[in-house]
Amino acid sequence: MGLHAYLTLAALVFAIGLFGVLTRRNAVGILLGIELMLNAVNINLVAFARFRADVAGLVFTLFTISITVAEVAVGLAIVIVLFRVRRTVEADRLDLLRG
Amino acid sequence: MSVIVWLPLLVLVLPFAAFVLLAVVAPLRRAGRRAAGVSIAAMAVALAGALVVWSEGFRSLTTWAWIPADGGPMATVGLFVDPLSNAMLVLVTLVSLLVQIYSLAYLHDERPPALGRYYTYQSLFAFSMLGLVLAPSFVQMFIFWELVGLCSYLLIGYWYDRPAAASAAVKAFWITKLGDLGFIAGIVMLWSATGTFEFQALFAKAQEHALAIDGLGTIMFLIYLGAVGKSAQFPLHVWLPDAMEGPTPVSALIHAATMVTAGVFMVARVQPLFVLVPDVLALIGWVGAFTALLAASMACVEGDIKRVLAYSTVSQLGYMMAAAGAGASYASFLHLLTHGVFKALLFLGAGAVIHAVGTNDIFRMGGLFRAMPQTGVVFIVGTLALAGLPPLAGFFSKEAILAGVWEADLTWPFLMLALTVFLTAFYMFRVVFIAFFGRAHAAGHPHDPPWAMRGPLWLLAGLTVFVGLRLWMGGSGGHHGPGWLAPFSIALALGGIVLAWATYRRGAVDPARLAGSFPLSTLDFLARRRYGLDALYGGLYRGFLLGFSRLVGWVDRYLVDGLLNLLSACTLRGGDLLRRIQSGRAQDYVYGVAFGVLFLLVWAQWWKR
Amino acid sequence: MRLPVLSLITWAPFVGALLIMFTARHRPLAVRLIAAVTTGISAILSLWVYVAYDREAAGFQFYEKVALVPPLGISYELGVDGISLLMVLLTSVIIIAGVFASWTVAVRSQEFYALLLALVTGVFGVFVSLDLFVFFLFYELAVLPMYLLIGIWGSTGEVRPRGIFAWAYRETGVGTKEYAAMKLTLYLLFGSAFILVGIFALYVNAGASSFSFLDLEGVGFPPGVQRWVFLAFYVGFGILAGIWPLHTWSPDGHASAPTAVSMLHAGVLMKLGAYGVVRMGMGLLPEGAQALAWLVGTIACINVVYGALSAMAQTDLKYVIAYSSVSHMGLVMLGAATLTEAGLNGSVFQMFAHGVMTGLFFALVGLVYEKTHSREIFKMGGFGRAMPGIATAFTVGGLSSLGLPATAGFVAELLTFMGAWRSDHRWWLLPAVAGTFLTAIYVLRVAKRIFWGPPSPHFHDLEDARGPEWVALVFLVAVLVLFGMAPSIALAPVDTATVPLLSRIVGP
Amino acid sequence: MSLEAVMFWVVAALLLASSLAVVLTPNLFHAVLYLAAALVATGAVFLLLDSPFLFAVQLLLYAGGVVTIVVFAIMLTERLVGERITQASRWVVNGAIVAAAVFVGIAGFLIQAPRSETRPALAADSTLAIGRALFGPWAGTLELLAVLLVVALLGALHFARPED
Amino acid sequence: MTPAADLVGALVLELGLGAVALLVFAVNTVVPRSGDRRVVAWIATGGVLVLALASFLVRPGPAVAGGMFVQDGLAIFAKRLFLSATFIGLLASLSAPETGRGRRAGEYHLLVLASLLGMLVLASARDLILLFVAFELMSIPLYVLAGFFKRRAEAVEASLKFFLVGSVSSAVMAYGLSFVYGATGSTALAKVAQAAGNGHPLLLLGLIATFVGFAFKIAAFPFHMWVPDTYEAASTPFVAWLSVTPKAAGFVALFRVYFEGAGDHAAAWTPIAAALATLTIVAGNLMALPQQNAKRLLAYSGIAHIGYMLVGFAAASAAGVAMVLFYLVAYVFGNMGAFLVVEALARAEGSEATAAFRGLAQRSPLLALAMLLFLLSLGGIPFVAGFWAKLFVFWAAAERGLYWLVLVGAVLTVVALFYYLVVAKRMYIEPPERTGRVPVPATLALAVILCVVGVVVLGVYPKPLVMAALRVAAPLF
Repeated sequence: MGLHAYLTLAALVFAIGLFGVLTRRNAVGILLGIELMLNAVNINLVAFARFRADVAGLVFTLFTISITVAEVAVGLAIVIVLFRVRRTVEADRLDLLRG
Repeated sequence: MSVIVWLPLLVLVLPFAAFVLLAVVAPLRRAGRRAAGVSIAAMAVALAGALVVWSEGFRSLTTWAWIPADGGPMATVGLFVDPLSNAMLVLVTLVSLLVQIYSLAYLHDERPPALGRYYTYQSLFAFSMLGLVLAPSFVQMFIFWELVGLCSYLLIGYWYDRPAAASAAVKAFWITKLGDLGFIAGIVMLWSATGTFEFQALFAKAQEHALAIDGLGTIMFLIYLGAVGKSAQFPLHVWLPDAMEGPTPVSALIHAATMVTAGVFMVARVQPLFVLVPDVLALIGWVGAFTALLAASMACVEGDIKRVLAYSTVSQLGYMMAAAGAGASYASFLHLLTHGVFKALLFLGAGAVIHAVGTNDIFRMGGLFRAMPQTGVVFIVGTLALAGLPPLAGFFSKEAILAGVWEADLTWPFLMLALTVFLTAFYMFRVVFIAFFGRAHAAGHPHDPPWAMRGPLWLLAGLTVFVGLRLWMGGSGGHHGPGWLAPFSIALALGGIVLAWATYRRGAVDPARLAGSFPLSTLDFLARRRYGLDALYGGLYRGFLLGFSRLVGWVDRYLVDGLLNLLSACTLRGGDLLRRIQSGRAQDYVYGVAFGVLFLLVWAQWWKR
Repeated sequence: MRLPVLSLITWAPFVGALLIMFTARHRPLAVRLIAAVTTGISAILSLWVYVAYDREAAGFQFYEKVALVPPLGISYELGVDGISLLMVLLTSVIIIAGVFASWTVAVRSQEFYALLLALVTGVFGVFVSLDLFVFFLFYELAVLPMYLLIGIWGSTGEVRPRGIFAWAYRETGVGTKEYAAMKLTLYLLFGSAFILVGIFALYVNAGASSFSFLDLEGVGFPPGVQRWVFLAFYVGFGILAGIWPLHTWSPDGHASAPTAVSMLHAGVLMKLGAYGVVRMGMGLLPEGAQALAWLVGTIACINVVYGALSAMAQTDLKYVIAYSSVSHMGLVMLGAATLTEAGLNGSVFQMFAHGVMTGLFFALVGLVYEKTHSREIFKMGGFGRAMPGIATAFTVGGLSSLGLPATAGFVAELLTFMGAWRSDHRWWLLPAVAGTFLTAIYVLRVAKRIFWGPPSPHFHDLEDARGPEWVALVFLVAVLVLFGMAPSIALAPVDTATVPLLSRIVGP
Repeated sequence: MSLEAVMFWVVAALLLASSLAVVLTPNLFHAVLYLAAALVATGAVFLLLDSPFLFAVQLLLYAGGVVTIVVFAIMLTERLVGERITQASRWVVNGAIVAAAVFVGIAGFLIQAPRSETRPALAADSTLAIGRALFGPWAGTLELLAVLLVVALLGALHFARPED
Repeated sequence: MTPAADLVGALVLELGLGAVALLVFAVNTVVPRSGDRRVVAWIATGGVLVLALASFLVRPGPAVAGGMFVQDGLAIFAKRLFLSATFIGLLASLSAPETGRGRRAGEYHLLVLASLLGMLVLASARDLILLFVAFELMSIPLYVLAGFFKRRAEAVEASLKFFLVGSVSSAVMAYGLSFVYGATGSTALAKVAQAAGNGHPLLLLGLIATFVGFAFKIAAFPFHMWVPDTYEAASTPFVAWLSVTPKAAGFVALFRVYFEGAGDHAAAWTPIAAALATLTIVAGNLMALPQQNAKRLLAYSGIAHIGYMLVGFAAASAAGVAMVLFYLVAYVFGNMGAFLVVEALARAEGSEATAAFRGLAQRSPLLALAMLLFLLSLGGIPFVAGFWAKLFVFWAAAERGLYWLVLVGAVLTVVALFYYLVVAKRMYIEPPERTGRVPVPATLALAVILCVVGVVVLGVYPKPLVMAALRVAAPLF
């Protein structure tokens, strides 16, 4: 299969992730969307690395994966504390700040 | 600097010095009579100087650069001394002096500061008038032309807290200004065509026919407009009667003897240019004659002694203009001088009467001849002169005018003027018979005025006679009209007198019936309403000008500025709307990002090619 | 090393402002004295410059230059020619008068004078700076303090929201002093945006990386650039010069501003706009100027008549004066647009004349307001008896504004007329002349209304001007008459500057 | 159609299906499980791209780590809420349109790109190469990553630690 | 010089910062639970100050770590900026109860320092991976810091929004970076610059997607939406810092990725930058108009300022870069100063509404004057830094013939002045509601004074800084 197949696949996953971010009400749900988007990034990187027979892409993937983990950790922590103070994790109920 | 320059200059500067002194040194001005002393002294010296200049017949032309420019000055000021100006110098200084002396008594119960103000204005006026007379160029003439207008404005409004006086002053300024617009425009056009304002240069060009400018007619007409305003020619004559709100001596000086004749003087001064445009000259003649007749007719129905005199002034100015229009500038100038003398006399006489009686209304006077004989005598002398009976000054000058107009075969103007002779005699004697010989019903005991007023009266009366005799002896210089002319005009004058006598003294004719009979009735109706001209101007001013201005004001405030406010208001509203996208929901913010991405992607695709 | 006179003139007031700010706290008299002294220094120096200016040599003199940002070619470069000479003189005349006229400011006078002096520095700076960038810098400095000056010490008139845009009026709160201040400031800064673009356009097109007027003067810009840059300058400076229809800030602003500020603003800053058009527009963009003269002149004609008519319609004294400024600025622009020696001289002279006369007017209005606490013309009447001095001064000012000879106004108008008829658009003469007549009507009407007639019942125990106020009045009247009688004092140097300027535009 | 192609289509189908399930299922728990599935599928894609090492990392870090954390979080919040977390979606259509548009936007560039069908031969063992790279040129970066992780931990701690 | 020495020489600031962080960490652990943690704050602040001063001794060196990390003029310029700004920010937060001496002071400062470390590296990064990691290291602590007051509902909400928008953007960015890598086959920025010539569609796509990440960081419209909420909710000294330093870092990274070595191809970015600049200027200024909360007002005005900097970016020339750098410095002082004054007032009045400024001039004239100076600087008025900043970017844009852009910017400055002047009006024109001067803690006062000095000095004598900026920007092209 050609490079474009993988790239297209990644693009689709990316779009789906974006869709999730846009439509989910629950903060955790949104997080999952973001996960998908980053996942698409990984697919891209690995695909490019393979088709250029270059290791940098793989290293890059490693870094993105770990950064993703960190982000998720922070994000979930925020969700939890948010839940503590607001008793909800519905992202679109948060409009104390607006305008 | 030779005497022929500095002496006229001195004559010019003295009143100015007096003015500056009074204007700057407030205590002196507030002292009142002392201020008067200063001003009068200055005038006396000036008169002496003027007499010398006149009798020696100085001629000189001196100019100084006034507005510098790259290639030589753009405009100059200076002195233009020649017989014309010399005669005017004498007239102006003389009358001013007499009037100032006269005013001393006439205004004796004014507050000192007010009196000081009066004499400050008087000095300024004298200066301005002299400057006008001596002007070597259009610019200088215009400068002083405006200044005399200013003085007239200030002096008419001397009693500024009288509403009537205030509006009269403003009216006078506006209407004369209207004429001056033409004047300034005209001289500017003339300048841009010829590159100079100076009379001599222009006359020289006129001599060698180098003045064949297209539209010279228009230019000269515009210049003439200035004279129309200043010399109260139809249709801009309406301000002069109202100007009578000022103190009587002022009327005598400014609105009879000197300022109002500036127009005539100007036309006489630039005769060489006017002769190049015969049509304009003809127009001047026609307008002059018509003005004379019109004013006379209004004078016949006027009950206010000063206004009668004012109308007669307008009428006489009409004569002068007619003469100038007929090319008889000599005659017009002669009449200017004589009229200056006897009209001043009449006004001062009227002033004495008013001073004594405390009213302007001739019907509230009567039997004054017995009460104040001296005033009566001099007033009658003046009246006769104005009516144009020999051997008084008025006769000769007026006859010269009639002759001039006849010879220029302006037949219709001639007839109008002739009719005016009759009317003049009539309305003047109407005043005399009613005021001096009518049944006395004046409150209190009017009596002759103090010498400070009597002196000038007698002096002027004497002059009237003397000048008349002098002209008789000297064969009134220049040319006579056809032989029948003199008797004809005398007859007309006598006719007028007789009618007045029959109507107002003898009672043979009932004035009411006279006015009631058909052709006269309409005239009477119109004349009493000043032929609706004042109403017309008032309507234009109030209805058109103020109305339009209010419209413009509204447009500016609510449309032009409105658009601006609209813009700013929309900006504010826009900000308010735009912040709505800041909904506060996280997903919407992500939408923001998504749209941003889209925008960038599309935009990139778009500009890539 | 020669004394940097121009810098001294420019910065002396600023030093004064600093002194006032930091030394004169709670000492009102000290404040006023410092102000008087520092502005006095500027005035004396500018007078000296005026006398010492070499009219034979002409050109820019008293030259100073210090590099500010060399890579961009920005430098602090000063110099005066015949035109700026007169403007500097005007500025010092007005500010002196202004300092004395506002002697009686009570509230927060320390800040007032500090800001006023800062403002003056800006004005001086604009007139003397030869570097477009520094010019712009001073320009902004001259505009900004206006906001606080009007906002704090201004007076609020009232404008009824009417017409089709009534809601917009309610939105913006028309009539209040805050509104006026905001409007004026923002409008002028809006204009400065165009100026900025113009300046940059010149800088870039010139290629010689320099903002110096002298360098750019030499460059012949392509006609297209000249046109649109001239247009930009015209709009930018025109707003400040109050050209129709961008003038509406001026009535509101001047009406709401405190006396000295109105004096300075109407008297000097509006001139600054005209000066900009002449110096930058015509000086740097001859072809552009020639191509667009018709526009400038025609709009100027509208200004003249429209302003006069609007003035006639006002019932608020300050608004009358403000609109008269709009009308007269029209004459200024008209004179410049004629592109003739007479017209341009007239225009510059009109700047001076109108500056002084309108300064006088606003000083008087300020006095009247201070004594009557009213600006309503139709409530006034018969003040002449109570305040003869003010009445006289007002009359003189009025006469000058309607172009009565022996006042500066006449010379200016005469020259403008001459220029107008010599220009390519002779008909300009008509509105110009009509304008003077309309002026005569509203000025005399107002004078009569206020000072003549029977005393008004609304006011009691009024008094004439006092002490320091006299200084302002007498001084301004004197200047007005002096320059009216001996115009060559001003015109001789001006001519040395205008002739070369014109020769670049229309050829010798 | 080669085996590899078949594999690809299968994996791709799985991946897309599970991804869609992640963003569509109303039940958060299921969503997380589908995510795990999607991640595994991604790992499979890595395998198809001959990088087993990354497949392992993917499995451990993601399917292991991430999912566990998420589940923990959900448990946590759920315990607090006390009822099963169901989540609705908002404006699905708008979201779909925008997401689709973005995809089109990206695809617009992809189709312009030159295609490269052939895979170059691999140099030895990619895992070894990765190790070399990590502790060669990217050593500094790795350090920085360590800091990043510590900081993230610190932050998470700051939030997660109960009120004091 | 040995490579190792080179490495140390290049990394000295980063290493120093690490040391400070460790010290803070250590001290924080030894301080008893309930003890006063002011010492921690002081150590952090002092350390940053030392580093800031040290940064003025650092000299450019060769690229190290295989060209991944370079300590060139631009990097040093940026690092001085970051460190100084951070110092001011920490100085201001010293007197704040929670962050200054509260129990969490340790975390607070550690997070700030970590983020700062990210910025420092970012400024020198010449490798995509390093760039990305540094970028994330800079961002992630900010999410936490935004919600640092975890008891405040708004704070946490803001934190979540910040996090969501942020991580989505960084996901897009990573996606973009993946394409950049794919298109160039290398993670070295130098390669990217070379490849930029042959407009490879994937490279273009990648760079555009990457741009999103930066656009989010510098808060360009429409990626700005996290800004107002975050600024409003977070602690003011932190916001003051947040509003300038990360943005500066973002711009530096932008220059590195898009311009360095790109030469003439850099001009290719003009259309996008110009478009974004226009949008950002207009939106920022308009949305600021109706704001009643001082911090929100400043937030939107800050967005507008980013627009003006993008004008300089759109010039895509050495001059443009230099002028943006100058603008950043001016913006640091002006904007931080304004925020700090708000902080001072909020401490005294307990209100962050613009109404709190009423009559400030009569109450404490100096504070009012300082605020006025900051506002004028932000508004771009002569004799304060902001004036030159605006003019310089305009000049750079005009030099590239972007007159329309200059006009738009200049005209909207007028709108900006409207809301600045409204604040000025409240301070100077309106009467005070309360009397008595506003108390300002010494450290905060010092911070404000520093900003005033910066604003005024730059306003009066911009020459040296301009020269420096031009010098460091020149080698990029």
